[in-house]
Amino acid sequence: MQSFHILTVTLMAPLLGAVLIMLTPRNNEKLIRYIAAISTFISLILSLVVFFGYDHSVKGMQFVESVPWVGDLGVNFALGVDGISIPLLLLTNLIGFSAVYASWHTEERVQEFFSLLLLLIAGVMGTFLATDLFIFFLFYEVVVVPIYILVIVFGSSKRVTKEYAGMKLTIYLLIGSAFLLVGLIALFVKAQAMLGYPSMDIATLATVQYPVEFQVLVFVLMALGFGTLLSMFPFHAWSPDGYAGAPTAVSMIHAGVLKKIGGYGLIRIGIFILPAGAKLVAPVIAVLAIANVVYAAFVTLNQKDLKYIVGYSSVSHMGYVLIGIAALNLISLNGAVMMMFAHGVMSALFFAMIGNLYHKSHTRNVADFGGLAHQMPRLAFGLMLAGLASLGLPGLVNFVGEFTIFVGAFNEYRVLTVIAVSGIVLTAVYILRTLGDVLFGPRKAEWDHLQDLRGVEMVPLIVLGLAIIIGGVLPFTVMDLINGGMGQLLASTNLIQVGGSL
Amino acid sequence: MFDLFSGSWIIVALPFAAFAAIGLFLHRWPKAAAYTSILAMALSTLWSILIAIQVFTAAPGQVFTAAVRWLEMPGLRVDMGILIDPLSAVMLLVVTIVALLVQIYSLGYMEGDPGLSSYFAYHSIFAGSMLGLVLSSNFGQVFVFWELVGLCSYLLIGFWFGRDSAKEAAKKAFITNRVGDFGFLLGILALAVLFGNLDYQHLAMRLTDYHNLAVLLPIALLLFAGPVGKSAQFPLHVWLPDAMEGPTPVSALIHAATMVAAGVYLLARAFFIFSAVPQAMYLIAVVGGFTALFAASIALVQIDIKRILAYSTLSQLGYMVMAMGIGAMTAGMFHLMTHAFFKSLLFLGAGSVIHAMHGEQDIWKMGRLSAKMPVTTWTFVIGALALAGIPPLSGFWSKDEILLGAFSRGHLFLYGLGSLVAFMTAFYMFRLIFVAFFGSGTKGSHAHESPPVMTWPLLILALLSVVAGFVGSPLLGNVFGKYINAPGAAHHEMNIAIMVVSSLLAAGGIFLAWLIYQKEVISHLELKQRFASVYEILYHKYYIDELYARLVAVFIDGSARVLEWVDLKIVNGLVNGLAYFTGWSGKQLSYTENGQVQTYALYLFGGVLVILVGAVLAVYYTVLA
Amino acid sequence: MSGMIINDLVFVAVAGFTLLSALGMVLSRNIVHSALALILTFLGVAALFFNLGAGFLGLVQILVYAGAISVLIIFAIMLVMHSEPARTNLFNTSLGTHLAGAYIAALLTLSLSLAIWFSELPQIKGKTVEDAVGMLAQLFMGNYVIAFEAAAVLLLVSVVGAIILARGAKQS
Amino acid sequence: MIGLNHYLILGTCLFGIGIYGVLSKRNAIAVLMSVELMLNAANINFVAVNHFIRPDQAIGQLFAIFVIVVAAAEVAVGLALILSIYRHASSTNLNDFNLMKW
Repeated sequence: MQSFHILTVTLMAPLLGAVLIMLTPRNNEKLIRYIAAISTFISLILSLVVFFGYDHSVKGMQFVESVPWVGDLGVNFALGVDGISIPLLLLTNLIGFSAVYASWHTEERVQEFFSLLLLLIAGVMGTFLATDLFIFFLFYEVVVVPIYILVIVFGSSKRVTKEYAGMKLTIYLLIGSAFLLVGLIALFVKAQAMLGYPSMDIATLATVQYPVEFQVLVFVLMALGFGTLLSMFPFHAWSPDGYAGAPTAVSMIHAGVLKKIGGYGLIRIGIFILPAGAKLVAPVIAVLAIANVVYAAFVTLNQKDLKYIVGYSSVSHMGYVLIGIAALNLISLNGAVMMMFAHGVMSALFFAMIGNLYHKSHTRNVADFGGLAHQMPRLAFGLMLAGLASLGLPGLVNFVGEFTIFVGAFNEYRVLTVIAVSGIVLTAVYILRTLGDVLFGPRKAEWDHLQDLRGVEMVPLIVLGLAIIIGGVLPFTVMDLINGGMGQLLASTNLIQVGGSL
Repeated sequence: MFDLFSGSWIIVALPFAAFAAIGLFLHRWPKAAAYTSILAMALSTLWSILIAIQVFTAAPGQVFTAAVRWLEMPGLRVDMGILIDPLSAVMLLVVTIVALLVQIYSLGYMEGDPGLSSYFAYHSIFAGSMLGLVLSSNFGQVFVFWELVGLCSYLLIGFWFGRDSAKEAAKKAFITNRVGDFGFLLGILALAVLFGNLDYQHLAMRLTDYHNLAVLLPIALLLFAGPVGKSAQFPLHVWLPDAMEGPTPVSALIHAATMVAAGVYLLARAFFIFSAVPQAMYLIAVVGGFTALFAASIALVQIDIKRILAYSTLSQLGYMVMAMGIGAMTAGMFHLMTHAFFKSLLFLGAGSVIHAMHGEQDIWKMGRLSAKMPVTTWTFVIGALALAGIPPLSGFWSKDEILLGAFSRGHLFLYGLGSLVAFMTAFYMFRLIFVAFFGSGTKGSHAHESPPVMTWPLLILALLSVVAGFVGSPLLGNVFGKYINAPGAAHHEMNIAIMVVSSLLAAGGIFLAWLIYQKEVISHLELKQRFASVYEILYHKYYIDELYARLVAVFIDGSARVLEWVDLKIVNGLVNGLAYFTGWSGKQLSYTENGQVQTYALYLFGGVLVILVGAVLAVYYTVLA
Repeated sequence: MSGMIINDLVFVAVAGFTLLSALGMVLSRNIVHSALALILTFLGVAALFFNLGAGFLGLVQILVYAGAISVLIIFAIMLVMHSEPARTNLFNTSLGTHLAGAYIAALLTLSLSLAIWFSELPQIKGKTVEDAVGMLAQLFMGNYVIAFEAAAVLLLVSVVGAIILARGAKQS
Repeated sequence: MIGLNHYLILGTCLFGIGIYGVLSKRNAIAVLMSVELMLNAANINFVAVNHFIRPDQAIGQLFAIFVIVVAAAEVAVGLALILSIYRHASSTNLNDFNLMKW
């Protein structure tokens, strides 16, 4: 037990920031922004410390903290990180920090906006840090409230009203968590009966040998819950509407990290605790994943609104994560986690750029734009970077995830993987069409008044762009971490690691 | 001396460093950006030459490898490595020399362009990626750089992004390549799953005792999809002619000499896989041969100088692929090298013409350029002679090697096809020359010779086009073939008859072009009228672009529309319907709250009754049981 | 033995009388008749209390219910009656509510009665208290003093509340 | 032999008649009267149970007295309410009052 509780401080910094912002006079908007920026910066630095301070030679949970909380239920306020959660922790803070800057020019209700945003960030972070099922679920629920308020108050109405979008988003989140709650309670009760004492510790729950039928049942519940969060077909309908309605920062965090709680949960809770259930349910998930990839990619082709394009494309990309999870081997799961990280930074950058453009031009319709690279070269660079990452260009971080997933998944599902790989062509089609129509072509005089990114607007581009490039050029920085964590996790389950022969 | 080799990663790193420097610091100073890029390229070139000298003075068969871990986990390992053998050394030379010359040439050609610093930045990243591709030691790495050169191609085709045509062409190039890469990636995945390792040498070793053709055939075909896209083979050839929207030096470097040849290089690199599967080899040869003929026939009637050269490139790439397919790997690589020199010469010459004509690309509007632009004209003629295969220029030797390979391996059909293409090549090249440089067009009289920074690269390339063939000349013992040789690719004795036949065919083509376009003994207008339908089909490139556009509109965009409808009406419709039903049923139930206290009391006592009956029954049954 | 039979007969008579009065109260279409029937019911219940040996309670019942409360109700009826007396106490307008009420009341009564009838109820016969009033007084001032005081407060509050309500909002 | 059962059934019947009145009468005063009937039914049960099960104590009677007290208070307030409503709407017909409708 080290004297400095680094994870708690990382988690509490945004919460403290939120409280401080609420105590600040509401007309002092400058101070409010600074508090938000500083508190997320502290979290970012600390998570970088965790990222680099994690000892690769010793596997498993590190920086562990645990305080008894609800004794009767065996709940501890337990935090810890391993190779799987560190990239996602880092991702959260990269995006959280960028999101503050992406919404720097928010004009109305600044105080409420930033305090809710910080609460949201803390909530998401908590789910990745928790090693206790109860705490995990608690933070997951903490997320719902700020999301709803942020969307319906600060959102924008285009194809659907922001109220509709916020409602849809929240109800889907809650429906997902309802399935999850049933699963978690069943798990807890069963484990208590088999262990003889109550425990909510994920690792302890994983030591129990549950009957297979029970595993299947609970895993299906979790797949429904987490799958909804991960926008698994056909539970994806919230995603495009939600992102389109949400303000920039919320879209960034939601697409960037919140969605990833689904994948993280499926791995950390689903596969870790219920390996036999996972094995039996996985083929169904794999089929749905393919539907995600191909179906959503096709739908994206026909979208006119930039946010819908990114919204549907993120549904499509989540298909890769899902098939990575469904393949259930070390390689594919490594790829799935990498892909979650990659998609997080990529979509956050995308949304930051689109939000900036929307803020200045008041439109997101692709047909309205054209030749923006003339007026806004930096923004064009940002959009290109995000777009190229999205279509899986090697040298950018998404490629690493996709490639690894494909290799892993090809081991298990031949035909499905072939179909999934065809997604890279469709992605190229819609991304290049969009980028071409927005950025290239003849200069349009009507957009001459638009100013390029400058000052704080550059922060999301720099932070997220660096993450995309570094992750893509030096993938082992992240992948070694994930591989270590995943190996440890799979070693305790009975999933046979597949590889080697066709 | 091996330090030279272990430091060879610098060859790749230098252009990347130049890119980073331009992107981060120098983009405001275009001149500085340009010189930085050229300097980096020059150093890489120098290093490459030193390495090539080392490789070709050593005994054949020596290989240098090095690798650093890039992506590693149990069951999958992708390294960033370096593999230097004669094959990659040749490619190193070709890529660095052509890239350096094109960059120098661009100083003149692109002078005053507002995007000059990005132009050189893209060139640097292209050079880096291409060299990385050349030096790759495994399929994973090759795929990474393969895509990166595709990106550079995209960026440079769309360099003048203000033009809608450039935007469309860039997009088309990337997407068409992606279709090929789809297959290529699947092939790599299959190899990764099959062998758990993507290293060339490792795979070559494993394949010596792996003979399951049922598995290898699909893998070989999938891998071949990559070269089909990148080297623009039929049916994925459509992007290359459109890629001429980019600046002409770009066309010379990327779309003639280096990147499009990467597909052929990959075929050579992975020759150990392909050669293990005869059926795949045959398909490759047929695809290559067909593309050669098909593209040459289109080139016969095009009027845009760059498009003629582009179809010529397609045709020559088809030649190389055919060479690979018939097993004449050495000949294919040899042709790749010579083609790189004379085709980039031709493109740069065309660029010089376009530069002088202020953007005019229609050959019928040129004419009489020979008087105003002597250097350009004569270097262009040298390039064309080399391409046509007139001895003793480089193209002759390499083309002859291919034809010899086809003939001596019994592929007589392909041999005939190749000879026909040789004839057509000579014809359309000299059609171009006679019309554009010696014709009666008027605009050409206002042209002027390009500055020395542009003509010097032309001269150097012309020299290379003349002499480069001798390294593979059977008269001089075919040094090239001694070093670059695949196991199982036997060497063939030279065959004077074939040489004579191909020379005569080339000369015949030139003569025919001279008759029609210079002497006008046969009226080309009359020909055009007599074979109007053929002319139309050729002029419209067999309507393949139109066909593809229609297919994409019907199948891709059509399914997109259908699926969007499904998403909005069915998936979303179900969700919204459920929400509506919830609201509706709530509304209906709310009518039970009619404000009458007695009604509420009724519900209350009704509830009591139910509970009571339930309790009584429960007690009754439990007591009874 | 004959005392017992007499006791039973008395019970049957009193019970029948009470139930009939109650039914009359509910079924009558004239509210004044209903009120009178209600007083008869109260008296019947008081008689039952006597029969059960709770004389003091019977007296309280007569005084409070048959006396005070009935008077109150009759006063209220007089204050609000403005139409023909014979139509002052009709059933609900909607037949559905009426029948549903009758149905539920009947079912409830039936099922409860059946349940009671077939139940084995404990019969701990002991010595009946001699001085019930004294005992009640003891309890009121002893263990239940707080409830007693609360009841007193309740009565006070209800009286005050009733006055305020009855005075109406206009005067205040 | 009359026992506890009979008294309880009598109480139940009285209670049922009260429910019937509460649920189906239109006049608010009649409803109030029916409520009194139900309270009386409860009192019968209290006293009967006291008599048959713990005759040596008077707790059932005690409770009955409390019920009577509460009933008295309730009648007072209830009638005052009815008067107030009557003054407001000139009606004691419960069908006229559905202000709290959906």
